Amino acid sequence: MNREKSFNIIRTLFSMVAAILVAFIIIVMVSKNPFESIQIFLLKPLTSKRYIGNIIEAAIPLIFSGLSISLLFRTGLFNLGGEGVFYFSGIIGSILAIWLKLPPILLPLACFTASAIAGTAVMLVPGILRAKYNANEMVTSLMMNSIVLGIGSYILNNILRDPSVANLVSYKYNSDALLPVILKGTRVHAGFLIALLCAALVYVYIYKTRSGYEIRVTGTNPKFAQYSGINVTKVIIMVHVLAGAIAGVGGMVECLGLHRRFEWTGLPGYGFDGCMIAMLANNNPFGVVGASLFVGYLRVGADLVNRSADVPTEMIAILQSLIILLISAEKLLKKYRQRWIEKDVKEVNHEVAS
Amino acid sequence: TGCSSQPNTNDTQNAQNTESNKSEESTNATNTNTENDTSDYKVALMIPGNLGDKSFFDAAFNSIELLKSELGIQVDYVESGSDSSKYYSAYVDLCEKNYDLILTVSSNGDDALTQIAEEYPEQKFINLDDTMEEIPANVYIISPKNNEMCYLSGAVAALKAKELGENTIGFVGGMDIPGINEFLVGYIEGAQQINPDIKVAASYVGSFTDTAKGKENGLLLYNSGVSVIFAAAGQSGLGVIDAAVAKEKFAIGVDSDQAEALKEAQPDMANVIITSAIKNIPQTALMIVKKAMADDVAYGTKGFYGLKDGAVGIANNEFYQKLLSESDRNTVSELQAKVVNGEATITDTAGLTTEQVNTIRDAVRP
Amino acid sequence: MKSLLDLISTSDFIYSIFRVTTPLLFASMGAVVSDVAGVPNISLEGLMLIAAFSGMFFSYLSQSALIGLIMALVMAVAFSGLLAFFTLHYKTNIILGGIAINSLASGGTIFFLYLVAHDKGTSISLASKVLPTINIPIIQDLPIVGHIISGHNILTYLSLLAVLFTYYLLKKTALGFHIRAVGEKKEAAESVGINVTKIQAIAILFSGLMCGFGGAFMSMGYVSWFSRDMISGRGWIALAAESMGRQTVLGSALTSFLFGIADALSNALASMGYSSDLVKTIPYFATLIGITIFSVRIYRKSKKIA
Amino acid sequence: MSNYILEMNNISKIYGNGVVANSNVSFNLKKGEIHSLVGENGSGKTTLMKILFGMEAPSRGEIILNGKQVQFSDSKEAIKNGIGMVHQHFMLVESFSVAQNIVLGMEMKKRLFVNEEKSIQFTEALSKKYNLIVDPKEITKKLPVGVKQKVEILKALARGAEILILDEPTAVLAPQETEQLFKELMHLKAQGHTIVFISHKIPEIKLISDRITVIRSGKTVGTYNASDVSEKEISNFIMGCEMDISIKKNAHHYSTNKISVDHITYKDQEQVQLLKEINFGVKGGMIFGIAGVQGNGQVELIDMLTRRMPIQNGDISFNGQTIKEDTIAQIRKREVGYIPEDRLDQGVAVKESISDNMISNQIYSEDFCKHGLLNFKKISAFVNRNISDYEIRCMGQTQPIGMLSGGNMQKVVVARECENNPQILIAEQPTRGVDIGAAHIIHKKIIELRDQGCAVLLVSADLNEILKLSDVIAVMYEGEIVAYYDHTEGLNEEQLGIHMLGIERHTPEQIAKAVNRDE
Ligand SMILES: Nc1ncnc2c1ncn2[C@@H]1O[C@H](COP(=O)(O)OP(=O)(O)OP(=O)(O)O)[C@@H](O)[C@H]1O
Ligand SMILES: Nc1ncnc2c1ncn2[C@@H]1O[C@H](COP(=O)(O)OP(=O)(O)OP(=O)(O)O)[C@@H](O)[C@H]1O
Ligand SMILES: [Mg+2]
Ligand SMILES: [Mg+2]
Repeated sequence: MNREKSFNIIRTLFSMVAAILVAFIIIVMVSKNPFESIQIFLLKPLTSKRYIGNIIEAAIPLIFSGLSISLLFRTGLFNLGGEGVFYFSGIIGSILAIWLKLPPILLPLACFTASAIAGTAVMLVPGILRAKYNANEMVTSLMMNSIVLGIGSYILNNILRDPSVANLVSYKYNSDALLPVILKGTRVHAGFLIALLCAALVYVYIYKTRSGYEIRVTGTNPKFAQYSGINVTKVIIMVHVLAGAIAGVGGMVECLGLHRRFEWTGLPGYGFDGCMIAMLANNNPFGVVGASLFVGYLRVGADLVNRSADVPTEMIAILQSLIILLISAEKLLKKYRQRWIEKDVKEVNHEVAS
Repeated sequence: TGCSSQPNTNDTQNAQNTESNKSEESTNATNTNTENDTSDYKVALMIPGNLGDKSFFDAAFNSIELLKSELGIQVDYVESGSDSSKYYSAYVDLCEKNYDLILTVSSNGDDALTQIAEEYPEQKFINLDDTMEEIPANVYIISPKNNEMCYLSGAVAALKAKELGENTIGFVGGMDIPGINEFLVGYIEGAQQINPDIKVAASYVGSFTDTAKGKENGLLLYNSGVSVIFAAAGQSGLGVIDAAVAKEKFAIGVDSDQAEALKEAQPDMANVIITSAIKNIPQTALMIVKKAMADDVAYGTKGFYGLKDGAVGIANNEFYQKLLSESDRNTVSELQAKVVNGEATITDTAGLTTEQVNTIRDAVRP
Repeated sequence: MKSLLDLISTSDFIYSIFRVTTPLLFASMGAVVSDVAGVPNISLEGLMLIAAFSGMFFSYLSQSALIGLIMALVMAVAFSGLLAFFTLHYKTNIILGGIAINSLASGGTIFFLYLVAHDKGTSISLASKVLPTINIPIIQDLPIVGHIISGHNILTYLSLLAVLFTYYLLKKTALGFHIRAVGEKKEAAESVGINVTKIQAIAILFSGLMCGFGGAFMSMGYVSWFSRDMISGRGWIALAAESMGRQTVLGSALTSFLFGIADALSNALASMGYSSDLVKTIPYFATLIGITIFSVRIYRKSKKIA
Repeated sequence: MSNYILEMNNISKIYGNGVVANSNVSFNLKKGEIHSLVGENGSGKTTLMKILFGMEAPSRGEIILNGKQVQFSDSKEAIKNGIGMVHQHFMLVESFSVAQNIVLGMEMKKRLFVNEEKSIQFTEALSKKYNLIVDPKEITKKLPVGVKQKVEILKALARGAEILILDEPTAVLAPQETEQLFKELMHLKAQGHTIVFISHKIPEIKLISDRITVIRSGKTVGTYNASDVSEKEISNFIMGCEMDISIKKNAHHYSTNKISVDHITYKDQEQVQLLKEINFGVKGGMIFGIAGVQGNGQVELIDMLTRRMPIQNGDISFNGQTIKEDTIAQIRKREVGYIPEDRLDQGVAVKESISDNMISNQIYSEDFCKHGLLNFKKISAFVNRNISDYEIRCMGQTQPIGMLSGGNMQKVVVARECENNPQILIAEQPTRGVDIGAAHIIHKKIIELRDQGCAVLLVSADLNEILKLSDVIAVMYEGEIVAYYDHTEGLNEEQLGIHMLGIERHTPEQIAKAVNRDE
């Protein structure tokens, strides 16, 4: 493992610790009995099976969006469309989950397929525009978010909406579609396994396959990729397809895992979370899992403080934005990094000398 | 408010927990003969949403103080935000703390409630405002007859319009959803009692939080010549009231007595609110908790509570007095009497289909 | 549909367009300047939210609309400064930085709203101040025109001035030249001793200032309180307007107005019982198509040479 | 005390990534002289000047300007102190007009606004004064390089530059433009300006400069009066002559024609003719050298050969098959190796490992990648072999290549392009910025390939590299082949130089020989 890598890890740890410290500061400022609150925030999430379950529940969607975004980031694409994909694929999948008649295993699979396709379709718009015409994917994907939200809520209002319920939700899902709980006494559902599977697959894909290689190379230097005979256009489209499919499945998993009907009335925010996760993980698939669990832990902690003490949940937003700022801060702690790299260069020369 | 009262409730909570852990069965015992000592009767309120909606979450929150003062019992609450995936965990937390009764409000948490009710069959739940269909055996549902209070609001609006020599009244809903259209239907029918061929201009903000858009909707209706608007749109409704101020027109509030709530901070807004269609959630809560303590709640069923039970009504306050003429107010109370002793015929809005709503709505569209 | 026509042909409707467009104008001007300087600021939404909250809160504390406005500007600029610090000094990616500021704003404002008003919805319980509306002496008496042009909130007029200001800033002033130079070729600016970091910081702070005005308008003009997420995507629309306007001041201003009209239209339609879900997407669709056409044209051009 | 207006003493510079660009370099200027700074690529010339111009901070050393010690934290201060720099790569805002570029950062104001008329008048006056004629209103994008060069110089002079640094100004100029530039420099010198002139072209250095300072891999070799040293001596100082880098090259065995270029012409957007009627062919076992001043069409030619650029007119074929319709990938399939001019730009992916960088052209080959899965056994064996063969200094094949020095980076590139036994090798500046040892290894490799029957097209600005390696040599000038030698015996740099500067042309018949058809 080289300095560059270990440096990134240190910067990540630094950011995590900083986030927790800031949490302390906030709690101390607003809480009537800070110490109890801090205790709740830090320890309570780990005290019971159920809370640990909550952490995992919270992590599941983050893993999916994290994986999706990390693929895009790796290719040097700033596509923020995960947001819309989660929502829209949820809608499309829900249509099947409500009306399709299939045996237990097959029905969820069908839903996932549908949502994956929907996700891909949504992602492909910025994807193709970028790959073929070099249109700024950041803007186009943001546009797509709002567009699919509009279309989605139109579908929800006019097709899926359950009139017997006072607020805007879809009909109940066919119970065969729901994902089974895999940990007694919690709500950790099969989606977690799917998430882990995805992470593993993405890992193999990125580091062991040709097209993964193409993605990595294109990400670090597209000119070099082109020069080497890699079809960059194809790679970019490919990445968008994968990212769309993963985020799409993620959206559906969240719906079928934790809800009994489609309940999002706006963009769920997982897309932007994904950016944070991808950065925490430095785009490493297994890192994504870890990062998601960490953020899940923070959130459950914040929820508990909010529920059983007097600190509003929204504290979490402050922590998260801090994490993003710190981790993506290239130049943070750069002095130490400098020293290291210089040291390396010297080492090399020594080895040569001897 | 909740914030300041929290810490000590926390302390007592923990005390309670440790104690009750010491003697499980003793607490079960006390459940049977609660009347004699109410002090250790513990109620929790689970709020599946955010406080500050100036609507029924706040209304529900207000019942806490009432219960404490009237019954001298301990009431804790949990605000679990708008992310419905968190409700279940919130419920489990409460169930683990073995309260005698868990209150909740609104249909947001229905699915979580159904699930938890099955998992904790011993635990009793009451939803203070819901329309749930399949009701678990240990859950009691109160569904206020919203259309009755809106019926009166409609009458009020129509009377005001008549006084101004107009033939159209307005309605701004948060979203085009059953929960809101229920209000609309009652509103229309009430108005028709005063003026059979009244027109009702209905508009939906498309969001319960975009107050600016709410104001735009209000302004558009007022500009189109409407003088009274019934704002059933949560936060966005505030926008409508603001529009009324800007255009020197009138509005009717919803859920809680908004004129009362606004009169200190925003007097000029309070001054345009003729009345508000209120759900008297605190009263309902008091009524039902009393029953619960006396063990005569028919769990597993749903009870409809209307004007008769004082569960719903319209705000009768200084502004109402000021903004609506003596005679008109009398007409309203007569109408109210009719409703109470069941002479008035009001469409039952429970499970009204989208088509039915559309026909009713289009019939009166200007 | 006829009723729609006479609804939108009223002077009230046209009047409302200005009101709806005001925050978009401010924000899109901020977007233009930061983008031209090569540091696209996507945290407009968040900065406006922060400004809206601060404006409400401080005008409530001081009971002075002016102080409220000033503090709204100060806070928005301060947070854009935070963004500038991280992106320029610590080299945080500007897009990620923008995302961070947005999430900070959406959560943070509610957090503090709760602390000051014990309320996570609106600040209605705090009697905050609003900025005055202005009646233009002679014009206000003109039959229709007066009704359309006069009697707007002071910030609405200011937003129009902001467009002119930004235009001259970029086109005619030294600073403008430096901003453009930095955005187009850093090294060139550096080589003549222009401090790139400083210029880009100025650009980001300027976008913060604009968002300050936009946000203040939302809570101190449009309505008289703060409510959670009250910007409701206006920041993103402004961003759309800017890229649709192709980073030009006038282009962005024009598109902002088009989007303002679209929004006013969607309100009008809603008030006639049409679902606004789809209408709401008009600006975004327009932008998407605009960008597509534009990039395809560029692409074709570059092909031709070959 | 000293008669120097500027002294840079014992300057050292260590870059963030550990590159020692300068170590104890000393450099000084006399008023009104033209002082050349020479050294091979990467030897630290630009770095030294960037330090003088305040763009890089020296790690050690002192700068004394007019007797006072100075320290420039940024170029603004350097400019204030009468130092101006024309950079190796243009630093112009393309969308601005000439005038706007020239006054950038020192705009004259009319109240709040910039006074455009003033800047135009100012520019006109300036260009008259130094007879560097430019049109102030013209948009910079549209200007030919020669004029851009002028604008750059005016930019510096406009800021009152007494000391004017020109970093490789002639690299992009056609000979006439160079002559023109030299006239202008003399004129400046006459007006009392002091000029630092950086270039790789020894003849012109000898021609223009009063004194010459040579640096080699970051250290000063010495400073000489131009009149006291011959061109040969200068190049020896630059190369470090003692070292024997002669390679034995056995007689060539040409096989069949593998590259043939027919009637290639090319016009760019502004309809400037960059390539005229290029015809030549390369046989297996032949090293075909293309000499020429940078910017005489070599880049465009290579871009067409490697399909980075479409073929407008004419045709190119490899092994008798046209490549007109090929994609880069298809070119790669034709067993073509390509060593690019600029490694950092397209030669490597700096963040990825050495191993990843060494296989990029073979991932589509069966033995490195079966059914889309990379075969790591084979790959690492291949990579390790190359690391030892090419003496690549690194901490193992997983080290990110960005950490290597340029020379070692270049070795990775060369290994990649040479080790999947190509039929055709296109080598563009293969040893730029590479130390002599590394260059030696690379040269040996190229010759080895040639002996195995590979057709090598060698494009280099470095004449003795051309002379040393090539079997045949063509000289390009203004997008044309102006000379062709089918042997290199008795050929020397001067002779080639004459063609490169367009002074002497071969007859069409002679040039036609370049086609090398199979008879
Ligand atoms: N910003 C930088 N960071 C790290 N290393 C650098 C940087 N700039 C230059 N170098 C390295 O420092 C050394 C000196 O570079 P410099 O540009 O001064 O060489 P040069 O003499 O100008 O070469 P050339 O003749 O090609 O212009 C080279 O090895 C180069 O790779
Ligand atoms: N312009 C530049 N910007 C950043 N890094 C650079 C630049 N030029 C070179 N480097 C880095 O400087 C390091 C050394 O490159 P350089 O060309 O100086 O090698 P070198 O000192 O010439 O060694 P060698 O004698 O082996 O060529 C490499 O890591 C290279 O990536
Ligand atoms: Mg150089
Ligand atoms: Mg070198």
